[in-house]
Amino acid sequence: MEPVLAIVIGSLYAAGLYLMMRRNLVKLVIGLVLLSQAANLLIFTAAGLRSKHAPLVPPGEAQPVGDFADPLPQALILTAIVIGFGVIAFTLALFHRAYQVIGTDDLDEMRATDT
Amino acid sequence: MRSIILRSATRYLFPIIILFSIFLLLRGHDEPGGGFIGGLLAATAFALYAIAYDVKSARAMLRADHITLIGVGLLLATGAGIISMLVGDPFLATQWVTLNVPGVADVKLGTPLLFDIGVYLVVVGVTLMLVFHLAEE
Amino acid sequence: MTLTVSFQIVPFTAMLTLNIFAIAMIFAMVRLLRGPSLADRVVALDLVAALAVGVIAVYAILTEQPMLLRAGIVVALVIFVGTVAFAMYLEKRAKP
Amino acid sequence: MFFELITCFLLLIGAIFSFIAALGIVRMPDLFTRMQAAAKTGTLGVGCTILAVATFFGDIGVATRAGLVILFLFLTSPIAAHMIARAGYISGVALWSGSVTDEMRDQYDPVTHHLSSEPRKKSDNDSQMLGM
Amino acid sequence: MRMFVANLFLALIWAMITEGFTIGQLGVGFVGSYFLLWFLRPLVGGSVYFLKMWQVVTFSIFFIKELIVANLRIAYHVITPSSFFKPAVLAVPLEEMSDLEATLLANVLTLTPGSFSVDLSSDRRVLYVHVMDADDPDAVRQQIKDQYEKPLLEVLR
Amino acid sequence: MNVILVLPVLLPLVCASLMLVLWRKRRAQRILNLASMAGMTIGGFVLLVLIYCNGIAVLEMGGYAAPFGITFVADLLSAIMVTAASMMGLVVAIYSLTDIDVRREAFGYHPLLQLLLMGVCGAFLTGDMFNLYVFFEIMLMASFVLLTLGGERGQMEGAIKYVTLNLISSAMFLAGVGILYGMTGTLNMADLADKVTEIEGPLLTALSMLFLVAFGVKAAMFPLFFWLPASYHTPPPAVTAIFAALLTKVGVYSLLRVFTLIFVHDPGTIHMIILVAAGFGMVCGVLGAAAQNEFRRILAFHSVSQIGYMLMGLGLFTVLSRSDSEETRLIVQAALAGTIIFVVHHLIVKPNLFLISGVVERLGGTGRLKDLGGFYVSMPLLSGMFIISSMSLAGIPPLSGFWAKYVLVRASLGLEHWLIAAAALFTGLLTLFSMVKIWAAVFWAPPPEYPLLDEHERDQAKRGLQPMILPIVVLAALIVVFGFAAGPIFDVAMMAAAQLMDPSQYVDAVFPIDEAATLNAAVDGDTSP
Amino acid sequence: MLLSVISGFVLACLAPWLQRVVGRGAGAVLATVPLGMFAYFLTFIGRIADGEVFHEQWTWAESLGVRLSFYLDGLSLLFALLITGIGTLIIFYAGTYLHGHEFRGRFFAWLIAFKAAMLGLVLADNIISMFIFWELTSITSYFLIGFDHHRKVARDSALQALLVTGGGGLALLAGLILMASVGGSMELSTLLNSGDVFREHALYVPILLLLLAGAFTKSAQFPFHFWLPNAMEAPTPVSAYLHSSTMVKAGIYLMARVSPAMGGTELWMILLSIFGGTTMVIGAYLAIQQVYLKRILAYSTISALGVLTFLLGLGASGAPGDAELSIYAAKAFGVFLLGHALYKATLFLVAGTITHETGEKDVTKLGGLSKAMPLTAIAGVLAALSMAGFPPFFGFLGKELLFEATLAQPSLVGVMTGATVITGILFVIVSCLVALRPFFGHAKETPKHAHEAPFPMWIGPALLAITGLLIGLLPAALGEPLIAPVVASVLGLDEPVELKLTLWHGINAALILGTIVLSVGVLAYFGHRYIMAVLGKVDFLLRIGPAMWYEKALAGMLDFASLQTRILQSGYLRMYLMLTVATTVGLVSYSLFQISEFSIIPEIPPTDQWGHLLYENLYTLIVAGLILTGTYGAVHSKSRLTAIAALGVVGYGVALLYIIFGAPDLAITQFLIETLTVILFVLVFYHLPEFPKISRPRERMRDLFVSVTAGVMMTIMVLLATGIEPREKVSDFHSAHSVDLGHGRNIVNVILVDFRAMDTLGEIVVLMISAIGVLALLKLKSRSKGEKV
Ligand code: NA
Ligand code: NA
Repeated sequence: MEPVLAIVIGSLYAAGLYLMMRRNLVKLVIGLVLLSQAANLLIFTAAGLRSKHAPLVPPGEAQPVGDFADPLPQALILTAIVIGFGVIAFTLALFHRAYQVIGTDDLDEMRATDT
Repeated sequence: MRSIILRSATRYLFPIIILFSIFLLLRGHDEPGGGFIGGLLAATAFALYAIAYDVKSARAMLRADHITLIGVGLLLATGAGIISMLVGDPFLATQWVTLNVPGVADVKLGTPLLFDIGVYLVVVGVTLMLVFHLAEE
Repeated sequence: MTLTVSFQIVPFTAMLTLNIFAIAMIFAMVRLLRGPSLADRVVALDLVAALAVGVIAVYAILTEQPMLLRAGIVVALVIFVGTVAFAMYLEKRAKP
Repeated sequence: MFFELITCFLLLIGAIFSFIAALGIVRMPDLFTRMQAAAKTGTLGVGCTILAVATFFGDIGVATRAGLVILFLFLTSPIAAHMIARAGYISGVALWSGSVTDEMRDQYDPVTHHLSSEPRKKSDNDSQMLGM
Repeated sequence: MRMFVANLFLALIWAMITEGFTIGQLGVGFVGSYFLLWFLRPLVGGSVYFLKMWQVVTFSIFFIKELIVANLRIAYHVITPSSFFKPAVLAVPLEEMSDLEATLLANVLTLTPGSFSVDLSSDRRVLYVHVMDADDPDAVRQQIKDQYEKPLLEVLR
Repeated sequence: MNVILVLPVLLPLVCASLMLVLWRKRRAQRILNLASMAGMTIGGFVLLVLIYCNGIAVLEMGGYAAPFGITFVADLLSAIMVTAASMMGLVVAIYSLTDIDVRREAFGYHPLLQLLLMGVCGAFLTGDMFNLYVFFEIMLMASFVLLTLGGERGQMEGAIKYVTLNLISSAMFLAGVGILYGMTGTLNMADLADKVTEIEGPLLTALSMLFLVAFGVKAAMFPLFFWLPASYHTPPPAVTAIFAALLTKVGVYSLLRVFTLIFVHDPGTIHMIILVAAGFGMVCGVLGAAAQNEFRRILAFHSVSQIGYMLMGLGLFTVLSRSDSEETRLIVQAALAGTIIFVVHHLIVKPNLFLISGVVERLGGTGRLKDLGGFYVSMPLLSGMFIISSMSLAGIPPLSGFWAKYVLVRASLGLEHWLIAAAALFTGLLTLFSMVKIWAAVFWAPPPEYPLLDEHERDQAKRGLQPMILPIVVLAALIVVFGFAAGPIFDVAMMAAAQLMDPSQYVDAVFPIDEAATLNAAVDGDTSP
Repeated sequence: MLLSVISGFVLACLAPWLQRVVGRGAGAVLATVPLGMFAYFLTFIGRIADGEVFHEQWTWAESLGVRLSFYLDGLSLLFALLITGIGTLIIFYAGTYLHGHEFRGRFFAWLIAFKAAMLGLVLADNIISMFIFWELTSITSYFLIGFDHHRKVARDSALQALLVTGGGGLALLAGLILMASVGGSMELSTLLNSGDVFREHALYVPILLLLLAGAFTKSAQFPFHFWLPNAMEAPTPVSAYLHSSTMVKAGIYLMARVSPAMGGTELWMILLSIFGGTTMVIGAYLAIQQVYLKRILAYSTISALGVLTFLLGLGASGAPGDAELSIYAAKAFGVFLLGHALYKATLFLVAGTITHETGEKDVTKLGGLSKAMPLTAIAGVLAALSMAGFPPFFGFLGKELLFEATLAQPSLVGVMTGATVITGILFVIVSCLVALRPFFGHAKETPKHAHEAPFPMWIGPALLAITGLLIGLLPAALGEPLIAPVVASVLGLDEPVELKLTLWHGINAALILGTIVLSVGVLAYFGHRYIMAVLGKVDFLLRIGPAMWYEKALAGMLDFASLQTRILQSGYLRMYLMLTVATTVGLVSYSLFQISEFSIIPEIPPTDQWGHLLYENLYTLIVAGLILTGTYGAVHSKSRLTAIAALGVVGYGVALLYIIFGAPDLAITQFLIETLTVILFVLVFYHLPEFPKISRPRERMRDLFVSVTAGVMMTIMVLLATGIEPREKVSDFHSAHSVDLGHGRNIVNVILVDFRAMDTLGEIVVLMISAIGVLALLKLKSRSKGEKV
């Protein structure tokens, strides 16, 4: 299944990046969301999809039984998801505010600080 | 939202979700769940409340100020780590106490629970701060 | 019938069901992309979520992990909040 | 064995209803008829599947949790349907041309969010509505 | 009394979700939900929790039957060409009832044959319902009142 | 070690949490802020001394042995960075007393500053790849908020670019970490140093490119620097100053760390890429600055070119084989030391210039050069401080910048990298040009005919200026001291460079040889933490 | 020696304070210090003349090879004497010249700092400390030249001087570093002994060019001479000091200093004599075209610097040909150096006094001042005579030796002598212009009524002029002890040389040439107006001169800078993103292409397993399809809410993948986050407008290409990662010890709150910051619109 997921990840990256390169604030943030999904899925896949069973120790056992998914990438992704959520929330508020202050959602019109 | 149906549904769904979120928080160490998931779920309940009624009543329901909630949560989580330093262990080394509660079971209490509660509070506080403030715009 | 037969019938049905659910999701996806109104899309999204609960349930059977139901509970409890949010948006937008 | 057959049966029922819901959402002519399909059929289809989980594991704990899922599903999905329908209606989604009647037309006041119970004869009683 | 019922109800839910279902868990759940209800005072005041169990059971059976019928009918509609159904939005006048009752009625209607609730009028006197077969609107209205509204109110009161 | 190693992270965290609880108590927040920064600075110095005396220090968080838990590792470079960062935090905290207005204070300026420091120090200390990502995010998030705090138009525009580009880089970092874990099954940097050797060279190079870009964006390396000139000049000067001090440095630090510890298999390719980026960065940045006409924009663009200098040392670094002579070894070591010196020098000088620009903007009402003037007459002390700082930035001896530049140029000449040396020298000249441009326009030129601030506003602005001047004077003094103490500083930098050049020191500190048995036992499940 | 240098810097720091305390007499007070140093250095003359050299060493940055080491030999002693001696007079002079000036304190600070730097430069033995002092002279002179900073001209001239000399300085640094690495030492005294090592080293040419770049810019050799006249914007004492004996002579000093090591090659001789020769002719030619006193002197200074460079080119140890020749040139160099310093300082000061007293600087508007200011006039005339080369002044001696040196050359005698003769004639004209024109003839109206200058302002020039005369009269007694060690230094000889300086050494070619030059020069002075008219027609030389190139280069650099910045820093975020992504793709794929064995294409299973595989994985494929469809919807949709809905589907799909591959925690979190994200999106998007269609198709195609390439790259990376299965994973430990160490059965949660709790702590901090950020963004409104951006 890894090749399929790899293609999904690649597509998510491509779509996310493409959206971010538009002129529009909203597309930018949607692209960001896709990008963060892509990154999470990448961690998940790169570590290997070794089982369909959750990394849980059955009651009464001292160690997990049978094959089970690698728990560490899951913990990493959980952290990354939550961080991503915070970032997206902030970005949304930023864009909201930027739209209020600047009066446009066209990124091409936001060049005053560069030149 | 002025939907009567939504409002009355919210009145019975809200406590259920909160209860479930606390359950997820407490059971998260053994089964899927934990501070994040619980916190997010609780926050969703409040968000629902804010949508069905309004932000003001949702705030009133929360009682505590978000910022304080976050601060306390952060202090709890950090404190859970500092406790071990008082014993001479490294930061965030977990400490466990087993309490025997008659009739229930041996309850193991550990700093990870404290930590998770801190996480829960921070997540609730933060998410609500985001939702409420954006909703008020 | 022996145990082995019965052992295979459930996984087979589950697999079949799982695939049907998945295809149903794609159908819902068609509506989501077609619209025409936002409400139509939201209905489709809501259906995808509901089907996701179904998928989780079937998968719990397939892999014999009953604790996956917990995910189902959360989805059942929570997804509609998103739908409500969409509805709120639609209503607010409808203001004259 | 019996429970396994029940499980299979429930699973298949669930699959079929869910599939019909999805088909309905594609085929039905307007928002409301689509929702007729999605809101019920989807709920029942998924509900059956969850019941199948309960019968499959045959464990009381699992069963209660399955019951909870169904309960929550039945509690929330009508609400969601209501919300979308209401929002769709308010935002001006047109009924299918084959619809017989629409008794809710002009009953909603977008300013006060008031939904009247009296059939409105005149369309110029906004001021009266505002006063309420 | 009312609070006690609510409390017990929550405790039960607690015991159900924690798979052990022991007396101990029930006790923990009771204490926990006691505090929860205390916390939710502004919300739960004035609600009715006492349910007549046998009415619940009868209605539930009826409800499940209707649910299946509804689904079959929709399935029929989905598969057949659209000319066979005549949808409409109807205004169904309601008895005097509480918000919760109206909500439950609306939900039940949504989950049962060929109808779902679009909205409740602000004064709770009319429920607007979308139905699939509205050849005779008044008959549909009456059917809704007889088959759903009345038994549901009996269960709840 | 238990306390002192975690202090730079823990102290700001606790203080920030307390500040949240004391959200409306402005005075308490200020005091807490200063106290925390002072504590961190002291802690940083203690750490530095300890590391200097005892070698690399390691703290296993949660008591879990190295590759399994998260490990904090402080080598000399980390300790230097932590100390310098804390010191800058303190200095900026003092400056902020006047520069940051009440509104910003009411919306969390103080806790944000604390958390920025926490993120930065954490990034310097952590020995775990994913944990580094987390600290990066803390730092970034805090910088996002500090950048937008105030909500003015320029801030918004700058922030959008800053945020977006940094998020892209974070996504790449995350991807890199994920792939690295997939290939090696570990996240601990020391463990990675060991495990990556099993990966095919070009593949590892490809992977390292993800890190290069991810850290390169944070470090504002050419051609990934766009966010910096777009955003640095938009927030209040205190914020710009702390940004200039810390943000890019973390990127440079991370580059130094991973490209001396983990990705050392193919220095030919990687370091040539870095060297090219360094060269172009220097020239493009300094040319960009030459084209600017606003105080802080000039300074911002210069950062790009100075990042080039910092990367130059890393680019010159090569993994030495046994056949290399002692002389070559020393030159390479000096190149790394040059980078370290440059980082520390820049960490002091650039913020000071931003702080000065803050005073100028406050009194002049603008940062545009053509609307400023007369400060040489009206503010002689400030002028002196500017001369010291700007001349140091331009690499005029005997100030700090000269030594940094000298060491790097000498190393590049020693390794016969003529072009990069020429670029470095040329950049120095243009830097001087820009600094003199500011000097001539702001300090020498007569005051503008129609000042933007009237008498009253000017008097208003002049009130409470001491907390702004004091840090400037302190930093200028540091610059001078740095210049005269160049010898000892170079010695320390050489020690730090020696540690970087010999990754086994780092690895051995994380996995002590005599504890190898314990480690194996831990895997088998015999020990508890 | 250290003390003499350091005390200068300390004094500089104290000067503003002293100025405030002492007030009027500050100049006199401050002048005592350099006077003391002058006296101190005088004591060395005897021993240096005996061939002794003095070393002094202080540690500084030992590991960097930098020491505060000093080295006193003939060359540095002469310079040290000039710096301190003339410095004393200048400071004394300036005290009065700038009397009442608002910033006299700062002026003294810079001037004294400059003096200290200059002293350090000529005394330094360590090359880096020499460079440090070198740069300090550039910087301090910048502040001196731009001292009248309220005038734009002054600021620009200062900048010009700084850029030219600073640029040369950087070349010098490179040259010095290379020199040190070739010679294996950081000490000049050591390096100078290994001349053959340098001359035969592969790096000889670059080193020489770099050093000369430093020296030529500093000493205003053609084509870098243009900054020097502009530097006349400085107050006159500064000009007098910088251009007679110090700043500009630093380059000369450098060349003289390194000549034992670097000199004597063909290249050295050619470069120095060509550049020096050109400079001396052009400088002198330009001098007589000027009308302002100080500019005339400035150009003549350039010319003199050319002469000195020219002489250094001719005289250096190891030169091809006769050693005697080298000594001739070196002797001429030493004499000319001293002579020039004395008379040029005098003339500058006199010019300053004239302008100070009359308020007029145009020489054509001055005349007959000898009556009003006789003492100044005497000093001026004495100095001018020395400059023109009249016996018995020291300048005469210099000129004689110059002619002798050129005449003695084995080749190109004609060209060289011609150049010196022309320069000599022009020098005479210049002398007449600056000393005869203002003082004699009939008096003219001036803006201020002229009076004799106060004592501090005439004593300096007078002393200097008289010194020039005295040394001229007694060359063997006064000149030789100074000059002979200089010659030894320049030629790198250990033993002092016999010089035999005499005013009269019979009638020879040099004397005849000298006489011709003098008479032609005096005649030419009287025909000055006509010559000028003729020369005015070939004036284009000035206009296309290097000054124009400087302007053009500066403007071009700035144009290029803004062009480059407009392209790179265009302000378009999408360009930035595109470039960033393209860079990544470029770097990664460059590395990937080097992989020899590409094993990313997964093994294709045998066909008979396909059905089974499809059966096993169909749902995963469909979920993947769901995600792709959702992604397509998010990219393609015209409405943002549709995009959000599509995004929701992507989220649900990913959550299902998490379920499928055993990550229920992730799935739950993903569902929750998805819901909350939708809420946030809806809340925010409510206020934002719908998508306008604004991207151009070509840009879209480009972006599509870049992003798809990036996607492909990521796919490949993931495949590569999944292709490698690590032998052991740290998570094995986590799984094994979740229960006994972590007391929990959910391994993911145990990792989160126990094994890797630090991550989690960090993560809630991130969340918290984002909450503060949102709060601040939404609640903290800008004070007013249109405020500073
Ligand atoms: Na892998
Ligand atoms: Na793998």
